[in-house]
Amino acid sequence: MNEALAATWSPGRGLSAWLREVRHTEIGKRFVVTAFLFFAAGGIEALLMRLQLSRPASGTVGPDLYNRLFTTHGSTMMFLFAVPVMQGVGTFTVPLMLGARNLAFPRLSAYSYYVYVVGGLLLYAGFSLRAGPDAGWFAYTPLSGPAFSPGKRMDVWAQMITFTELSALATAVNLIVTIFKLRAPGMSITRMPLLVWAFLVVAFMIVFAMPAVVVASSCLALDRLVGTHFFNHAEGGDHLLWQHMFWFFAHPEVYIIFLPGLGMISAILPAFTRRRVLGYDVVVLATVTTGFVAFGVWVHHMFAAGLPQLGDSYFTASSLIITIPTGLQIFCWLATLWRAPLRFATPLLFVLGFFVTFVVGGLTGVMLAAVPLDLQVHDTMFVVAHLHYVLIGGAVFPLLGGVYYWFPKATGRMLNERAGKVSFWLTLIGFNATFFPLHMLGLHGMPRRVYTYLPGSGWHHLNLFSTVCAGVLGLGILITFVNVVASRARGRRAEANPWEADSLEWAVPSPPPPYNFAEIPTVGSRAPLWEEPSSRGVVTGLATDQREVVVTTLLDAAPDHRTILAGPSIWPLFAAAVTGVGFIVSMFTPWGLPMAVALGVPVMVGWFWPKGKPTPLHAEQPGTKAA
Amino acid sequence: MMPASGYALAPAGPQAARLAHVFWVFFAVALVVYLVVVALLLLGVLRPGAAAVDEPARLRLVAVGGVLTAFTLIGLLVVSVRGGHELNPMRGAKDVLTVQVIGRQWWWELHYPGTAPDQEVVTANELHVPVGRPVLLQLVSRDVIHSFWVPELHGKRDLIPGHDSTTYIQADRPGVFRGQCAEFCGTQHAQMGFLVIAEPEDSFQRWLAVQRRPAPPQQELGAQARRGQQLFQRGTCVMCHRVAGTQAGATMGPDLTHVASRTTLAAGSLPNVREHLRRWVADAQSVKPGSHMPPTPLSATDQDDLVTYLEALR
Amino acid sequence: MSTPANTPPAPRSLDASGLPSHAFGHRAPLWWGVLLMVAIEATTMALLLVSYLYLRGNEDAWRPLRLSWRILELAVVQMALLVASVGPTMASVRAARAGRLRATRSWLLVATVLGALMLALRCLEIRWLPFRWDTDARGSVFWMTFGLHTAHMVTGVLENGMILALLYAGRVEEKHFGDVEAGALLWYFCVLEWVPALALLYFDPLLWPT
Amino acid sequence: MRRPCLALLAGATVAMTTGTMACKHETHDVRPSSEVSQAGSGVVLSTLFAGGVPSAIAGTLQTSQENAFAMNEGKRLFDAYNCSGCHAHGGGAIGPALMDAKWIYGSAPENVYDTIVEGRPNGMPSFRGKIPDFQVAQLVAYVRSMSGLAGGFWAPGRNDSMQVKPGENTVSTQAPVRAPGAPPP
Repeated sequence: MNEALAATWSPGRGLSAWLREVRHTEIGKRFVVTAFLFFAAGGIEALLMRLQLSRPASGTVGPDLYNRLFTTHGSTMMFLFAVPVMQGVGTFTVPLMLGARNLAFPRLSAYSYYVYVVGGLLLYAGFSLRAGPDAGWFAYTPLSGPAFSPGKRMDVWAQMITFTELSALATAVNLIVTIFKLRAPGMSITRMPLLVWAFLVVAFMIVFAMPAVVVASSCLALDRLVGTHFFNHAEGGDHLLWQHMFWFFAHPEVYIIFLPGLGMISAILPAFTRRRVLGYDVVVLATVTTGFVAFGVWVHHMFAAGLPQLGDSYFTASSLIITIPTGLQIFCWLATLWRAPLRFATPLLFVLGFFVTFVVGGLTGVMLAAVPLDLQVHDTMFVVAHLHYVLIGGAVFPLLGGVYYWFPKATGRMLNERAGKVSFWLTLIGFNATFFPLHMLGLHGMPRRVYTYLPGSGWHHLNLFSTVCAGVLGLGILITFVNVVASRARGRRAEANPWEADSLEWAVPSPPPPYNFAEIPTVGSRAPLWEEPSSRGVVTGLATDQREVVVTTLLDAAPDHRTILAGPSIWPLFAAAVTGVGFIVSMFTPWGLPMAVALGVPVMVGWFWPKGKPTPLHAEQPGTKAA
Repeated sequence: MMPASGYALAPAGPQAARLAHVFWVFFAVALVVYLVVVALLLLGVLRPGAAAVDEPARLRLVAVGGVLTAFTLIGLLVVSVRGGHELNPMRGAKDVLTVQVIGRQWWWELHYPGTAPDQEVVTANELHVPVGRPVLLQLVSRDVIHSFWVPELHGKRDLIPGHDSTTYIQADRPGVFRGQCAEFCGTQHAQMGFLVIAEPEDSFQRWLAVQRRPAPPQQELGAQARRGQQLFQRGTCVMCHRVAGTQAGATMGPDLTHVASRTTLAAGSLPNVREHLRRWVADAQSVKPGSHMPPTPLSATDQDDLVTYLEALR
Repeated sequence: MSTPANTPPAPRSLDASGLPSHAFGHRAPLWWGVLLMVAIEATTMALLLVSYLYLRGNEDAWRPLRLSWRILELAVVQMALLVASVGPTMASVRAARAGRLRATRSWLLVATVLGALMLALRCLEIRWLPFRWDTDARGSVFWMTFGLHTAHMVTGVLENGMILALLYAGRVEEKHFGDVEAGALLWYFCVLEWVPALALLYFDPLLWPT
Repeated sequence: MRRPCLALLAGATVAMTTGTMACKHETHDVRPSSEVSQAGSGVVLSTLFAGGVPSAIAGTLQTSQENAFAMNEGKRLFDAYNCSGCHAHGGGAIGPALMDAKWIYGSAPENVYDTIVEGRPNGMPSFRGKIPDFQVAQLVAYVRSMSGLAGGFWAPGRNDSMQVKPGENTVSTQAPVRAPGAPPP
């Protein structure tokens, strides 16, 4: 039976099969690997910047290159690493955790990956041609506008935004529909794993936050190319419209990056504490609350813009309130860890590293929420320290823990534990030593994004110390990279459930076969694998010659009907190519978009036109009268 | 010599004092919370006991933690909003000095309004303020968004084209406070600093009177300075700079009528001494690459004459 | 961990071969997918209308422009066509749910023709509009919203056109009737989103004099 | 099958971050050297000057024609040096229009350079000694982009002020025509 399933679900071998791939395990791995390559590129840019800042008035990097470096570093880390890597982890783990054989729209996930790669290549093609963006990762107008950013530099940034957000939206739709409709029978809403809850909330945040930046970057591109006046105050436009539109997207974005990190912690902790996460309802409600409140705090980025004080006070309140749900989640994890029989493997170390690091970032976040305090530290190195503490501490630490936790499942090989521990300690110490001094630098008046500073400014020693420790941080992360590459071929073989974890993805062999589950399991509790095996049921009667899965109802996951999932197809690649050509040409001439539509229609027809043998129309509905 | 950068927690004015106070309150609360969390973490992790997990008791503790967090945040909200209100008690204050601050790409233009148009003082990069008197700054931007920030006097306020805004500062003790543009504004954002020079009322009035006088007429200049003035008016300088009392009246660059009275050059980047003045005039791009001041290649003697003339503009 | 009483006990093993092979409405994954795409496009349109109101609040630079009656009448006619196309679309969905192929495709043809007619009138309107996108901020937001809705309309008409081609020429399967309903969802959105946009963009100075 | 693709992707990423290649349209010439900053005069010994473009600036003059940064600087200098005082924003007032196809003294970069440095009869002053050469090259590039002769995609966009005319990047190229009564080339 497994051979028939394998023959049905595997795309075959060779380059054409690789390009037609639609299995979520493969596309998830590609997302994560590509995102970590961009993480390496962003890391190199960060080290170059730190090198330039290590000495006052140093000539290592000129102002123009430095401005391109920090903009490309910010854009790479936010748009080409953080969100896509979470998309990758979600694409890989969610179907496995739900007991599904693939995402609801397999070809859409392939399209999402290819559009993301086009966006990444566009940004780095621009950067390598000295046409990289140079007005900051949030590109305030008028500096990023037509009058003060000549050439195509900021157009490269605006189109890259459109690609990466298109990719995130496609993955979000895919995840939501998969979570709603393809759960294993019996996995009701209250039995879903907490990581799946995190991805569900994140996906809805993507659906409602990303359009804001797509509109903003399109308005900026139109202002620069055809001369519209969205951000021209002399003709009725307004520069604060850009700031409002961008931050309405960007604050939910940082929660889109951060919430999967929390979800991963809730997935890792049970395996190493032998206990289920305490307060399942509290963590779920906290995740959902964070998802909603994240849309109501964006003006705390604009306290220095001189908006009316009453509005600022409201946003101070909402920015303070948003820490409560996260605080509750942390208290629940502390309660779960409390005097538990712990196994100090690398994933758990990274989770403990999260507590020590992220809480510092959360507390400086509370400080930044207060208007009087923010007026002193806004746009200084203090904010740079805060954002790295919450993003590296809050998302990259759990992510590295997740890499060590799910690597065996993805590749069938264990990562080396000793290298993992060395990498953890180097990363933890290197990170804190690099970024904690920046708090003091910010209070001493060092602004953000300065390519140099005067010898008499008194910032020299802390900057030098921070640069040296940045090397330590880089080394720590490099060790994990080497560990991954080395263990890919020579790591210890991993069995199906190396960590004795509780969720469904550990029920399939590592690496999972093309069809994931030989029989789709039925679920009776929140920790299916910790029940005794005898009580676990399975779904039988699904065709093995077609990619057939069972669709379940939304709340109780009762079996509802069968459906055929799409198979390998080349059309997502062509659609991504057409989207890429269309938007890149529209950087130069407005006729790019009509051209994209003209090219797009045949591709869409090719994508949707039914292929393969049709099932006759009235096969199983004799009841309906012949039309 | 050049003053070190301002330290936000060493206030020299009422506003910065209020901000520093709010900072220390938040910092104290944050430190306590961090120590509690780390203590809970260590106690929980380093003492593995086989204690049975009584779920409801732990959940009640989590709830208590949540309530405590909520009350702490409400307290911090009150401190923050109260701190915010005292920032502009100057509304009703009398004898407020008004100065217009115009953010330009990579330097600061300052206008001290006078009783009559010809009494208006136009200077750059060094804001002289009387000690103890509130100063109302009208912030205007001519090109991109800048941000006016003197850590020791007040928080920062953005200069956004199309949104003229105001802020108050007041220095309670004489001294030189260094400020910096805090919003990324292009190639030379890093070297767009300025100085706030707080001085007693009488020396401030003396400074203002000196600034109101035009440049010394040709007769009073030495021979070398007179040759320098010729070079100034026949060369590229006259296209951008203004020297009141001479034909040079362009306003694209800083006003040089009293350039020698300023302690720094190039928006707080160089001390105003002869060899730096020479280096800045001859090849500005070596100091601030990308700034709008082009290099002025002259022979050595011409450079001496020009620098002598500029140093005569007291 | 006590399993909350309200969730059903786990079915031991289950034979799925008896389940139907397709479903309509919120039971079908495709319906949810289109609904989420509609949510994305609705957020985009809402953001544009909010930015129109935001820029409108900037009195000193905002110049309200009274559109000529000719354009307002054309806009109302287009809206009427859109509303008129809702009826046939609902009829085709009812027919699709009942599995009646001929009725489905004929009603869908009527709806698609009405949509195409509305797009033709829109090309006429483009020539009559007195301002361009680079005239001022009002023109920019107007043309951006106008363009976004036109893009939605073109997508809707093309999608319905492709479904029609499938129903007339292709080998029709059960699940294609589900596609008709998904396409209808997008069409309802195209009609619904233009109501606030029409009121705000065309009738702004008329109904709400600043 | 996965290894070559990963290697390709990694190689591309590393090659791109080193920023080795340089696209001439996009480079910001942030540090103009002193020899291109001669104000067309050097040591003034007599009022007679040989015409034509000094060799030091010829290269910069050509590259500025398609460099976005140069044209944008030219647009800033066009207002800063008050060229708009006589030429308005290209429509022409006291001085002739610059955005139309008619050229009195030739439309090649060298001709426009000479016009700025030498001056022309009927009111065009000579800016020799007043504007450094690299800035004259930027002005030349901007003036020629007004009628679409320079820049193409890389011409400047609209500016952040009242809309006087559409940005130079939306102007279609107008083939230069000798104005009636123009002196023989």
